[in-house]
Amino acid sequence: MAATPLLEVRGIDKSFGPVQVLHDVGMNVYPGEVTALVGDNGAGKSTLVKCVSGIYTMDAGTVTFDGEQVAIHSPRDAAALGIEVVYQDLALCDNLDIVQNMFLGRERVRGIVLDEPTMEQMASDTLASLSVRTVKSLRQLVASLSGGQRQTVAIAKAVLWNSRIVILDEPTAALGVAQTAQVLELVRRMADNGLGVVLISHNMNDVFAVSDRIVALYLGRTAAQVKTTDVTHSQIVELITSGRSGNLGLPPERPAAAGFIDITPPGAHA
Amino acid sequence: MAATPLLEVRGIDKSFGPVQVLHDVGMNVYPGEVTALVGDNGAGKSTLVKCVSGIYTMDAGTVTFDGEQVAIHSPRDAAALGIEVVYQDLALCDNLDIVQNMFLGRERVRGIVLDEPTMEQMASDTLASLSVRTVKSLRQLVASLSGGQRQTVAIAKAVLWNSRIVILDEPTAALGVAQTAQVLELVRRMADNGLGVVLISHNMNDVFAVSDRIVALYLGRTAAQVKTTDVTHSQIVELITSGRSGNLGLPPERPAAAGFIDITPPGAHA
Amino acid sequence: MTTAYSSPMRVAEPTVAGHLHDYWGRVRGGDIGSLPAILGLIVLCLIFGIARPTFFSAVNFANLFSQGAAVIFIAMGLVFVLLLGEIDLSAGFASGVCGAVMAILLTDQGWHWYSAIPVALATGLAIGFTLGFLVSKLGIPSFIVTLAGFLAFQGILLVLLSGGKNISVRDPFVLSLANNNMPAGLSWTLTAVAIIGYAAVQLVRFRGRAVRGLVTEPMGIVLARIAGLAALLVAAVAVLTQERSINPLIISVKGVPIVAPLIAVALIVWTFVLGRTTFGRHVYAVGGNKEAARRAGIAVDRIRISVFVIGSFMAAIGGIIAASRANSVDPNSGGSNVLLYAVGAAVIGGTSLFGGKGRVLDAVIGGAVIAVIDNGMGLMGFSAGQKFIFTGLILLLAASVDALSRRRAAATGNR
Amino acid sequence: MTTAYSSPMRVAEPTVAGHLHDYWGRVRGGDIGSLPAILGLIVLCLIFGIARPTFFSAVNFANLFSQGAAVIFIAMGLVFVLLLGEIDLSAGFASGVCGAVMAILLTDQGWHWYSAIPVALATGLAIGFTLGFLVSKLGIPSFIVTLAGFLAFQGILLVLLSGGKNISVRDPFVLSLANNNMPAGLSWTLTAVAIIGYAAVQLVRFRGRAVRGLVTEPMGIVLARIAGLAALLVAAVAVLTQERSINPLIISVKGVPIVAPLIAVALIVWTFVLGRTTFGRHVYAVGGNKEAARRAGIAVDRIRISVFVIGSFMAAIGGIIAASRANSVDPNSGGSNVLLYAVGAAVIGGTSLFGGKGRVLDAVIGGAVIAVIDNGMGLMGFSAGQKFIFTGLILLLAASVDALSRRRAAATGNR
Amino acid sequence: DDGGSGTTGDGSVGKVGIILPDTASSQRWGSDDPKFLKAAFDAAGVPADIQNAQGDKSSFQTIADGMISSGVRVLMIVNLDSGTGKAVLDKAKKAGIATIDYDRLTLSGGADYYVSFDNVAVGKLQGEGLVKCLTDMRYAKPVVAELNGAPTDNNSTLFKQGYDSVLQPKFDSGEYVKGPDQSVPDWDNAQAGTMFEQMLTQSRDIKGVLAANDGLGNAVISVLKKNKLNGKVPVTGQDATVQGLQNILAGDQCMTVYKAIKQVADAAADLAISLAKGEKKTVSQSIKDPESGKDVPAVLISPKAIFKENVKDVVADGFVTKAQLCTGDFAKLCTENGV
Ligand SMILES: Nc1ncnc2c1ncn2[C@@H]1O[C@H](COP(=O)(O)OP(=O)(O)OP(=O)(O)O)[C@@H](O)[C@H]1O
Ligand SMILES: Nc1ncnc2c1ncn2[C@@H]1O[C@H](COP(=O)(O)OP(=O)(O)OP(=O)(O)O)[C@@H](O)[C@H]1O
Ligand SMILES: [Mg+2]
Ligand SMILES: [Mg+2]
Repeated sequence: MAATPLLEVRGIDKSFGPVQVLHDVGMNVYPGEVTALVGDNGAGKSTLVKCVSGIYTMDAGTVTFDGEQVAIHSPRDAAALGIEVVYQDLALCDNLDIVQNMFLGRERVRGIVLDEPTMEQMASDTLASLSVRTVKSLRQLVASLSGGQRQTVAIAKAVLWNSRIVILDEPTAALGVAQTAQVLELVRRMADNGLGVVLISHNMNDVFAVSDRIVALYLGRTAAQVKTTDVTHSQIVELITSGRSGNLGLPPERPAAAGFIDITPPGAHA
Repeated sequence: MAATPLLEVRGIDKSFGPVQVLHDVGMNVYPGEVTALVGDNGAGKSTLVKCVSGIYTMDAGTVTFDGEQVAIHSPRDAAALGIEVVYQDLALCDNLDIVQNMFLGRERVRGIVLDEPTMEQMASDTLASLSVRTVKSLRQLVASLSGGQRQTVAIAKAVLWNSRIVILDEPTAALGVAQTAQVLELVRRMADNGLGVVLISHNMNDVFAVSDRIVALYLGRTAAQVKTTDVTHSQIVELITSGRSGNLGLPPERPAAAGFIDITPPGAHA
Repeated sequence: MTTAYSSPMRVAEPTVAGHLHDYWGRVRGGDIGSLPAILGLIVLCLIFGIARPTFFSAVNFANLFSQGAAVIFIAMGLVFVLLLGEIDLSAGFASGVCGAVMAILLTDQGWHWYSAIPVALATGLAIGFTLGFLVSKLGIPSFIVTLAGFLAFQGILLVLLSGGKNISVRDPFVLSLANNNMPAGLSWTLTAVAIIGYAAVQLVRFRGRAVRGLVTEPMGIVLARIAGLAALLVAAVAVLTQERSINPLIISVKGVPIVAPLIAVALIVWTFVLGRTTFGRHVYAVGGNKEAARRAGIAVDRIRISVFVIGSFMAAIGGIIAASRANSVDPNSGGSNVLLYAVGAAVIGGTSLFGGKGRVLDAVIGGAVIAVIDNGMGLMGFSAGQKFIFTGLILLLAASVDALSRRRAAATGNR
Repeated sequence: MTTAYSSPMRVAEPTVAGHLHDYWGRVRGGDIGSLPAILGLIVLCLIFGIARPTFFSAVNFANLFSQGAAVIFIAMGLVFVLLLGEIDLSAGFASGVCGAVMAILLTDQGWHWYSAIPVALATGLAIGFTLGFLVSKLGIPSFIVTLAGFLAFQGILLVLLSGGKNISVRDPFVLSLANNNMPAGLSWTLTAVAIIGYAAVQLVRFRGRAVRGLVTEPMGIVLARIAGLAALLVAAVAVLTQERSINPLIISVKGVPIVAPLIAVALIVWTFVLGRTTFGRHVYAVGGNKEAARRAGIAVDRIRISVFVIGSFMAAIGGIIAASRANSVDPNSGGSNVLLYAVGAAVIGGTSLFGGKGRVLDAVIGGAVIAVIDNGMGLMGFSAGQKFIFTGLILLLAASVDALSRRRAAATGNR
Repeated sequence: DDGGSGTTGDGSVGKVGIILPDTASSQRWGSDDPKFLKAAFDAAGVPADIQNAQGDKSSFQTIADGMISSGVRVLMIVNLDSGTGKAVLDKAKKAGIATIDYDRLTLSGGADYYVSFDNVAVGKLQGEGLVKCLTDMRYAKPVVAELNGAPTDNNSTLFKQGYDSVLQPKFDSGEYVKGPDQSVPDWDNAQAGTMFEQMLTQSRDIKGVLAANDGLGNAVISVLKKNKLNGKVPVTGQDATVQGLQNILAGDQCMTVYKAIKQVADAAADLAISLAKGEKKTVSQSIKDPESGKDVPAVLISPKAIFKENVKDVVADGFVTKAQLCTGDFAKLCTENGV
């Protein structure tokens, strides 16, 4: 679609102490497109997202936003660029209620006073658009929400803002059937509105239903970056589980990645 | 299959302060069968599980285990009966490592000394059976695990024991393709070994692939308890989203459940 | 994109009965705010009142305010620190240092109160900034930083008072702060202002929500609350404006102690800051989940520094009030039990040591519990050892009333 | 069902180089254990050693042990309480009460040490049980329960000492605990036993894992560790077995102070309990995530009671040692800075106030930091005020060395 | 003097409130004074409320507030510092209550009476006692260490003033050598032990220790014992506690200062009783308030130095009983010294 990526990450390395989790990872996000980021458990998807959003500092690599190289040192920097993230570990404040969480860091004020009615109304509108039905009150503490309700609040929090890139890390994992449909629809609609959307998911049906491009990570390396229309379901599954599929993916001679101990039963790779 | 249920819960009411979350809920679990517990986000599935496992005290209702009425006041009581639960909010100790978490509360000892080598070996075997591939070390703190890895540890922790009933609350939500397959296979295998298995899931494909019976909750009420073979995919989705489907489900005259404010957009029920 | 939807919330009609039912549900569920602490306070008052009838005299009631004031001010500041899950062990001696700075400027340097007090307060701000900086920028645990402060300020106090002198405070304005009363007329005027102000705020908020169609409390409840506060204030002021001099021939003592409105102003200001401003919201967020706050783009370090600044600033006020009450400053000002009592006040009121949970009102209620215990114990005439023992037991009693009335919270899993 | 699978783990061959590389990675990643606290300790020693050469004398080295012992014992117990995220403010005065019980039985009642000491220890157990019961069964926050204890025990101490008398301890056995040294021969024997014991434990564990094919540390590292400990112990004992009497003609003072092996035994026992028993595992679990522990079927209440029992038991030992060192018990025993120093010791060593993180060794290292500061300050000859100030600053300095060397931890997001 | 406490004439007996300062600076406040005062008031049938402020100024004022509001007729205080003391005395006078400064003079406080030992004199006795013992030991140019009381306690300053007035000239003349000189926070004996141990480590030739009270003295002696220097290094004390007297009998302590607490207590109680009965006694002595320059009517009792020879005087006075003192090994020492 668009020729220049909105967000371009190149050569990212990231280690936690002695463990290197990302090796020279790259990814492009184009405006108006949904880029699906897939990979096995522990492949490094969430770590990549956290590097991009300034939660982790990366050991090496560059981030280019809108053609310019940027330095993202904290979530504030990312937010300033218009990057909004729904994290897998939701990061809500259990001691605050739904509205307070949704507007955290960007409270509406009138003068110096918080404009609670406006925020409550906006929160209500956004949640309604996400098929939330069983929330008793918007003033309920998020600590008392069900798994799916928490996730919806986190999603609502991120889509409330006019950002340029929205990254969603397994946003539908805990959602019910109707809510999942709503979120996928929302993802598509955001892309159609010109945003760059990154969707992390283990559900291949969802990935193929909604994405334009797929980036596959394998043991902390970019195995492939392809257009969704160019690949099949089973090719992607192969990329995820073994890092390569036909002529796609990582070179075959690489060993099972240094430092990781393979404790998979033989035969489970199929 | 079996005529007498292994676990029978009847008439469970549960309120949190002014909010009643469960209304007269009932459910049967048969040995050798997988019972799927389905329902919308916030329907009360996790709350029901926590009532049964002694985390919450219920306001009313009875639990019959193996034909005898039992009082479950704490997770210890549940464990003593042989009820093992994987909770949706995983409840791992972030400051302990994988092995320590998996054996928490049931450590192997030699004399009074913890038998670490044995535990480490058993943990390694169990994790291997669940397709865990990217864990660097079994002595890694669970705080540093990826979402899917955490979930696998929680599952491994619960299946390590010879229990009579295993309840899994959305066990595959964060899992990759291969790991999900392993867990579903495991669920089936446990039932085939004569255990009673309860599986909570929002994924209808998984539910139909693996379950023998389906219990549907709708806004804290049991909408239906049916054999999987007797219903269709779309019937269950209807039960979940509207509480009834044809002659199945709750009587139609019931209002949208007292106390809940419906903030769904019109038309989203379809 | 959210505007594509109309707001479909069906707002339940607020009824008094429904509200009371909900409230009762919350109480049964253990979500009962300051009720148990107040219950504990009432039990204490009854015990002391029965044991020593003087306890209920007007003069004793008035004493309570100035006796509790310093600890309450310090505790208010500590609430902010505790809300972040931090601790400030140095607050006691920081108050002593600030009081000493004021006393030295007033007495030794001959400054006026209107220049000495600001310098003392500025000292508090500087202390808070230093502590906060060390905690947030260097990353040293606040327990250690403020333990170091506890020791260092104790030393500074000794040095300031050149090795152990006392410095008397003789400035009439400063002395009046903790020792004098407002004239009856002013007492009543302020009371009226307070009641009207409270009513206005409540009603404006009610209308603001009702107009937008948001869920409101029933009007009856709002009015009942206003009436309740009014009744309480009027009763208190009525007692306090009675003549309570022991020897009315020598001197007439009546009116609301000046510290009472000072406490009220601090309570209102900080409650406003915590509850109705962005800053307050961020304090709760950082205390509840630091990582979530950081991810939401909150400048966590700045918040951490600010709470220490507020903590030491309020400690400075506490120190000034203590100096006023004692008419002097000595090397032990702010020492002995001041710190533990201040932290205890906040915790008894319901503030959590783990952060994220607490209100400024907690400091006042908890401070009242401590002041009542101290006051009542003073009337009982125990020996030194007995007094310590009974103080401990009475504190425990007040806390158990609280704990037992919260028991259902645990039973319903709602902790 | 798990036996259906063979264990397919491929165990990497342990190499010394690889291990050192991993260790360096951990250090860079901020996972550096007690290294920074030890670094801080070394910096302190250098400062004091340069300012006062006597600091490095054998007699001063020996002094450190008995000066730090009481706080270290109390801090060891507090580590358990802190591991649960609780606090015990009463530990200081609990130690005073237990010391007083022993002194009264010895001196006033004429009991023998072998009956008086057990009664004192039992008093500690009883105190701990009471505190733990109130915290876990009534659900009163530990801050308040132990604040009440802090007050009440202070009172009990006064009552026991009938209003403030000092009681001398003259029992030679009790006096020897904190004041005497072991003969050189015994010193060396114990050292040898300790080294051999450590080596045996390390090697047995190594073999146990290697035999099962589990990942092990490289043999070289294990041997290096054993050699390191041996070198350290031998050096220390060599210094301590030198003559260090002020007046060698009158009396010969040499050998390892008796408190040293006492501390070592407590350290070993509690480290074993925390690290190698089910109970210890459960303490960490409850401290890390109480709800997870409950769900795992751990009797959380029982664990909570036990840590308070251990805390007060160790406080009792601390009180006995303090009484022995002071040759007497007075109403201020365990008061003043004892509590803050003990908690500070644990925290400086690296124990978290929020639970779940800490080791008994922390108490020893942190206690050493505090003892060194106190000891060094004693040599400097400052005035009281200066001394407080410098103590605070030096404490801060030691903590910043720690904090700064942990900075990378934050940078890598690994907090 | 100003009235307010004028004779009531109806012969009724008012209550007396007494506030003692703390329990850490000396054992007298916790045990001796309350005992003797109570005995005196009980004997006179005057109700008395005796409380201790535990070293806390705020609590001191709270107790005073409580006593004033419960209607005492006489208030007797041992102030924690002059400022608080004055605040309390002012408040009491406004309520028409008669006031007595006990042990410590409240500067500018204007109490009706002052009853005390002379604290500077106490210090002087300590200094002189140390000189005597050092002379007995025949040490040439002995190094003398000082372990002062709590830096926050004004009395420590007064004691120090007293003993320094004796020792400083000797330091200046080179007869003695000034050793380490430190104050012990909170009069904490445990800290005192560490402090002295470090003094001894730093200057190994300390030959005499001026410890401000018996508790600190005992801490010093425990360190000396460790180095078998007890008995060779004279140590002073104060308060004539059982512990101190035993240390003197054992030869480990040089001297202590006996303050006949019963005497002051009786004198103070005597004044208070008459005030409570609405009478006003005249006393012969007076002391000049250095701040206000006014004369305060005073009863001053002189302290007494106790050495091994006159330990028996303390027993004879009933301050400590023979049973308390002559336990175990001390029985023999008691007989030797004629107790
Ligand atoms: N703080 C940390 N310290 C050490 N290792 C870590 C840390 N965070 C993540 N890891 C490791 O990095 C790897 C990648 O984790 P990450 O969370 O990015 O995986 P993911 O692709 O998001 O997996 P999932 O699909 O399960 O969410 C995992 O092996 C994990 O154990
Ligand atoms: N502690 C609590 N206090 C108040 N309300 C609660 C509490 N726990 C749960 N609820 C409410 O109870 C309802 C049911 O929650 P529950 O977690 O059982 O839902 P669920 O069926 O598991 O949903 P999901 O599929 O999202 O996990 C929700 O509306 C939730 O907000
Ligand atoms: Mg992830
Ligand atoms: Mg759920």
